[in-house]
Amino acid sequence: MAATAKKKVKNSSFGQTVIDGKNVTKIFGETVTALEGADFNIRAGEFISLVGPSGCGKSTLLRLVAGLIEKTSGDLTVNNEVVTKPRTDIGMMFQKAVLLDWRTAIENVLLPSEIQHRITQDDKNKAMASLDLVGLKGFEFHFPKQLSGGMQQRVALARLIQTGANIMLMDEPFGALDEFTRERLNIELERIVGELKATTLFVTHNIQEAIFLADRVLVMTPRPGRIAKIIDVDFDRPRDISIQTSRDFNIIVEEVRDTLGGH
Amino acid sequence: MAATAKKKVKNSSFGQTVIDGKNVTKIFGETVTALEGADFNIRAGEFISLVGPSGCGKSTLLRLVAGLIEKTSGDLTVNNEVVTKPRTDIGMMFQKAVLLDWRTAIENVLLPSEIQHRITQDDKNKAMASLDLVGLKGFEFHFPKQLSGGMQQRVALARLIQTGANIMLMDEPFGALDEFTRERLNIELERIVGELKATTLFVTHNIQEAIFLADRVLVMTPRPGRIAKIIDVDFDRPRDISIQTSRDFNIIVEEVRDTLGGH
Amino acid sequence: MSYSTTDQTKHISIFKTLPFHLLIFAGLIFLWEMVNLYGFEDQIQADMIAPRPTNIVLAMIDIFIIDQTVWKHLISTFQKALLGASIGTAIGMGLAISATLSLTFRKYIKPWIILMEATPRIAVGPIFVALLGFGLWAAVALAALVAFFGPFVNTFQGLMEIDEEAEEMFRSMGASRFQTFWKLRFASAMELISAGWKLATASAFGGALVAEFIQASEGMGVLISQYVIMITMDYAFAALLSVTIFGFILFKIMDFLDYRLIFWKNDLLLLKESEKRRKKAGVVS
Amino acid sequence: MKTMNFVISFLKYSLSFVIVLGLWEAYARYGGLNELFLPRPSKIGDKLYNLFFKFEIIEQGTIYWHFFATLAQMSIGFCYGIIIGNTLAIIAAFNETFRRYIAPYAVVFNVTPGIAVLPLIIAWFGFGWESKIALATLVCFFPPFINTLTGLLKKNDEAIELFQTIGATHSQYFWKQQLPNALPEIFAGLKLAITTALLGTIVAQFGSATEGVGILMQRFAFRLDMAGSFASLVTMAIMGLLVFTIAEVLDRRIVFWRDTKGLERVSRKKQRKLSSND
Amino acid sequence: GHLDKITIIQPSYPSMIFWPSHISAQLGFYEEMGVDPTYLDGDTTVPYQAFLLNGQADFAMLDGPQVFQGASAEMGLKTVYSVHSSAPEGVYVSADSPLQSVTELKGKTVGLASDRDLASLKVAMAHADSNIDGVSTVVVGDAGPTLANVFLKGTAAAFAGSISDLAALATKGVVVRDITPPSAKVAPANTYAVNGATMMDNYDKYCRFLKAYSMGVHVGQYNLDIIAAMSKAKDGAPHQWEVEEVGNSYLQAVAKLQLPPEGDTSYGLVAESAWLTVNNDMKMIGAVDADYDTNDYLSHVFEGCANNFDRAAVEAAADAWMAKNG
Ligand SMILES: Nc1ncnc2c1ncn2[C@@H]1O[C@H](COP(=O)(O)OP(=O)(O)OP(=O)(O)O)[C@@H](O)[C@H]1O
Ligand SMILES: Nc1ncnc2c1ncn2[C@@H]1O[C@H](COP(=O)(O)OP(=O)(O)OP(=O)(O)O)[C@@H](O)[C@H]1O
Ligand SMILES: [Mg+2]
Ligand SMILES: [Mg+2]
Repeated sequence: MAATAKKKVKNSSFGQTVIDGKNVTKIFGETVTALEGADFNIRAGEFISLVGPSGCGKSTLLRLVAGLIEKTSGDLTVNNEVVTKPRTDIGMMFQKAVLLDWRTAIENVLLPSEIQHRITQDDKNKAMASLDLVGLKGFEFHFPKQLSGGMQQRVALARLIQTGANIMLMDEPFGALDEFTRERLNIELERIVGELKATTLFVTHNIQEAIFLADRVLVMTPRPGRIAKIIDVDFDRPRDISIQTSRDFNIIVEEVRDTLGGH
Repeated sequence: MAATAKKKVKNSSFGQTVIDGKNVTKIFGETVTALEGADFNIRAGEFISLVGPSGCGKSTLLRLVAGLIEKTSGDLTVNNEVVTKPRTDIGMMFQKAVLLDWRTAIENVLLPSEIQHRITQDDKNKAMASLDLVGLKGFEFHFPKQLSGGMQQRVALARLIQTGANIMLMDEPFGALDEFTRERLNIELERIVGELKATTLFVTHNIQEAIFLADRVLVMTPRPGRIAKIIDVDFDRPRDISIQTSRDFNIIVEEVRDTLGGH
Repeated sequence: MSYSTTDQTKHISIFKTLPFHLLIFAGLIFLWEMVNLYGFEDQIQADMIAPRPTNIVLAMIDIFIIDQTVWKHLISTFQKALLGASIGTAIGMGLAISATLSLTFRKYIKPWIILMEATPRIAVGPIFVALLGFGLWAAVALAALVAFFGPFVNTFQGLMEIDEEAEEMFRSMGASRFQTFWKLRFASAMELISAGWKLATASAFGGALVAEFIQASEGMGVLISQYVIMITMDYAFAALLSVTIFGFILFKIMDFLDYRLIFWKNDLLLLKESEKRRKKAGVVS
Repeated sequence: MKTMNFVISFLKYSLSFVIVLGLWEAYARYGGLNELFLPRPSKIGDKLYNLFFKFEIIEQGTIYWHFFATLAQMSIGFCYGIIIGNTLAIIAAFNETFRRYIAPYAVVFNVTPGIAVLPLIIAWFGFGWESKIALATLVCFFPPFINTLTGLLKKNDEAIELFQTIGATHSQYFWKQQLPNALPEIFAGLKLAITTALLGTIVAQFGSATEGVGILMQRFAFRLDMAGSFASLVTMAIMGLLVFTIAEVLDRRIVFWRDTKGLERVSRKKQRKLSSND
Repeated sequence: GHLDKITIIQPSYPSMIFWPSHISAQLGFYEEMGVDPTYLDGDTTVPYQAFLLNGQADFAMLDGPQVFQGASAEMGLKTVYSVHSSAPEGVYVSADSPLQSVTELKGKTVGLASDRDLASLKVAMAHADSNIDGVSTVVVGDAGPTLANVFLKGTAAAFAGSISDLAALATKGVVVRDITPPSAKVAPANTYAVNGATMMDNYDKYCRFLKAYSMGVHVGQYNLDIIAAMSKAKDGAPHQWEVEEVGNSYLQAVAKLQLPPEGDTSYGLVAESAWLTVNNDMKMIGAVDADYDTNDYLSHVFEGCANNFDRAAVEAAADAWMAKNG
């Protein structure tokens, strides 16, 4: 249960490389280098947290992986295929819940299925189950406006689960929540990801949250955006909230801070 | 440098009572009890953090003190005067920066002076200085839309300083910032408040931040909103960011958590 | 007082406000009656320029109930205006949708739209009448021309101004351009689009009346000008008022439809709709 | 470089016009069009040239005189319209009773088509400029009214609280927050009003007028000079474009904080002003 | 049986100013002649001549200036039938006005119904051996209240326009007086014109239409009272009778316009001499710049057949109708 502060490759509990980036660079317009020479590889079932100050290129990295924007140079593959356009085996969740106001919770959750094919009874059952999973049983037919901010985030999470994607990209999904609700959702997220065995890339501003959830933390620094360090987090799962006050945990917090502070 | 977990009255380093609330209750409409029987007194120069889950009445308490809304029952005085309407010796900062889009940063900072009298060269110099203080030298003539979210927050802080009010109420002022910028601003805020010897009431969702800044932390619980506990924080000032990983600090974090979790 | 955070548009029951509305209305009518009786040098002049409300009411009773002259004209004008509004809306929305889907189209259509907006359309009326021949369709065409701009501008603006994150979300799900259009753009533009429909209806009325003043054997435009020529101004006012009243009613109906259509902006409707969908899905709460 | 880009994009835009005009001309030349209905573009162009550059006299004066008369009537009507519309809006914004009980009558005016009240307007205001101005006022007051009202009522609770905590008075709040905050809506209203005012003027001229671009159209048609009639129509379009452009430019200048270019411009200007003061 | 469709473009139809149409419709003369007239009532800026050329209309009602414009543009239009033998247009003053002659208008303001009425004002001045110099004009339109103001408030010294515009004023106590020189009134004012190129192809049906119209004129000639009764009926102009006095005053003003000049027994004749006078008048006021050959714009081909009907039978039909409805 010790956390090592060195970058190390760990082949044990995870599968093959799913996302592989080599020297990935993204330049906006002609001058804004949002991401420079990023190297990273993420294995099946792994949970990666991405931290770094505002504007360091976290969202850019996620959007590159999702195929929403094109890289300027470097190599980027997902499941050994070069990324050129959005893939349906990748699901994405944004900082805002981005729900459609005119659809009930379950209709919002069903949207990804609807985009891919006619919805079946199976899809509906699955949607009910994912809403249940995020603790929204009984709220299936509420509209977004009738739900609190935290509940909306959870609908977005259920929608992500509904995509059936086993690669999940999450861009500060809980940024707008108060700390208490956020903690509750963190625990749920850990459980869900564990159950689905999904590969996850998770952006956050909150160092505690990043470490609590992650197998590895990617620390980024700005101007130009680079990956400064990759830190392993070796706590057993499922994790309890109390580990946050442990010494080992705080050593990692310090390490992340130091990396960030060094710039 | 030990933090005691008991409620205790401390008369040492602070002046007289500035804000005094006894059994303050606020009921919205006829049924929503936002605040019930709140007792609190805040002394000159003291920094009070207010934490509690969403909807527990933190903003309500602040707005009562600011004279923006009227209490339903109880006694509330500021500088021994019953609060009936907004007072100019109280400055307030909101969660959103609330800048006027059609005014440059410095014009926004000058707004409070403009409201009170014709602006003089003195006011202008002071505004330049406060913008410098929050690290916005060189951005004085930028419009809000040309500034990043964090910079806008800092303009709002400079405007608060410009009011010259020695009672400052801040409602989640750094809620929209990333943790790194937030930490930097926390340190600056500590310094500024120290220099101005202002009495401060500071609402936040972030327990670490609350403790780091405060002389005392008011923990509130919801439905109906009550003050559950008042916790003293006895670290020396100026404080270093490193205290956050200290044992004493984490004991207080745990105490706050426990109080909140108990509901 | 508007300098206050407390909401000033609190709902007051219609039963409370109605008496005041009636009182004010009665006051205005009374004032008008007095102006007619005492505001002019002679009564002929007064009746010609500001006919007495009582006479106007009598005239209304006559044209609506006794003689029933107004109905065929009213129906004719409504027919032209509504057809014109529908066609104008279809064209306006069609152009807006094409402009949203194609950048090239957007570029080349823009100067024409501005030109059309800047040209006073009443001046084009006679040419329309001449080109399209006399009759219903010329009036409809003019009404449509006048009406198309509102739906165009509103639809275009609504379709273009969507939440960027929502658009990215659709892309990340692999949605096609048409799926994004129908499931996202159209629905989120709905509010503005329906405001455009209201604009279209109001202006189509103007267009239809212009066409009727130019040429027609029936319609409110004709009726009004007949009364004006005969200097029966109480009847002219009554006819004018009928247009206003029915236009107002139509407007209110559209308001209501709009309110029902965009149910997600209203808490109460949202509650009902949510209950309805729950029942439809066969889930008991 | 900048001018080059401008020229290219201008040419691109003009291209579609040129193509349409060319097709029209060709069709007319090969006998496809009855020129009493739709004269060919070259004839209209020729007539425009005569009107504008050879100072052809039409009854009362040159095209410039008619142009001026229309523009003047429109402008006066527009001014009255925005004064009335904005005043009503401000009263309605501050007085709830007024807003609830009186303002709905403004809506009634809006659903009453201007052309239908023209005979009344002429009877009330006579057949001189007054009636043109009156109709322009009547049809154009509504957009500023409704837009300004919406803009002024668009309230931001946090800004209100900010102004309260710094001890601002009602009028300070109005001038420093409420009014600038409503400016985008106010200008949108003015832009709508300016084209409607032109429309009102021309409708009134059609009814009875001795001078103005509106009457020229009929006058030429009466003389069977259809090129002239269409030239008048083109002149109206030019006038429409002119006032529309003026409104657009004013809007961009005054409500500068909506687009980044405007922000940068004003920001630089203010900075320069300060440094020259020092 | 089968009815041939005839399209006529003319202003303000239905109106008593064209009462023969009402009579012919009422007594079934059109049906009898196998035609079905459709009226295009247009106040459009596109000239009526255009509708003859493109075939949208069979007949167009043209006034003097329009006929000469057509001639000057060599459109090949032919005026074939006189509708009004004297002009409804004229110069009118209020009954108690001191003005007796158009020559006294110098230095005064004259209101015009529309721009076109400037021509009739000029002709009227010319017939009084005067000219328009020193007279200022203003277009006042033709709306009732406006005209009432002209006479009641004296906003203009005189009004130049159609007598039909003034009919309703009598009910408001405004009595007007015509100060047009009588010589200016005797002119073929409104006429039916056709497209010369196609008129012979349609000869038969045009003939039948004009004949039916003439039959209507004859009924009025035979019994002037019948006009009132018929124009009140459904096929007439009932809207002009909504106020009885207005109807009467209107009829007073327009009834005689339709009848041929004193002593003439044929209807709709297009007299060369009269048109030469008009040509001359137009030239005098500068509206026309040449003397046109009457063959360019007049045709007599329909005059014969338009008058070729049994007058006694027509009178009998009128009597029968009066007996039934009178
Ligand atoms: N579409 C774009 N066009 C131009 N520059 C862009 C664009 N998107 C991002 N950038 C720039 O790229 C850099 C990285 O942006 P990115 O959004 O990836 O940051 P981030 O790490 O997600 O920041 P945050 O924490 O604030 O979300 C920033 O400097 C930003 O200004
Ligand atoms: N104007 C109002 N009218 C009615 N109820 C209100 C009003 N303002 C606040 N409330 C209610 O009062 C309670 C306390 O609200 P308050 O805004 O003080 O919470 P808070 O602690 O600031 O929450 P947050 O952390 O979300 O800002 C909530 O239940 C809220 O719904
Ligand atoms: Mg980001
Ligand atoms: Mg709050």
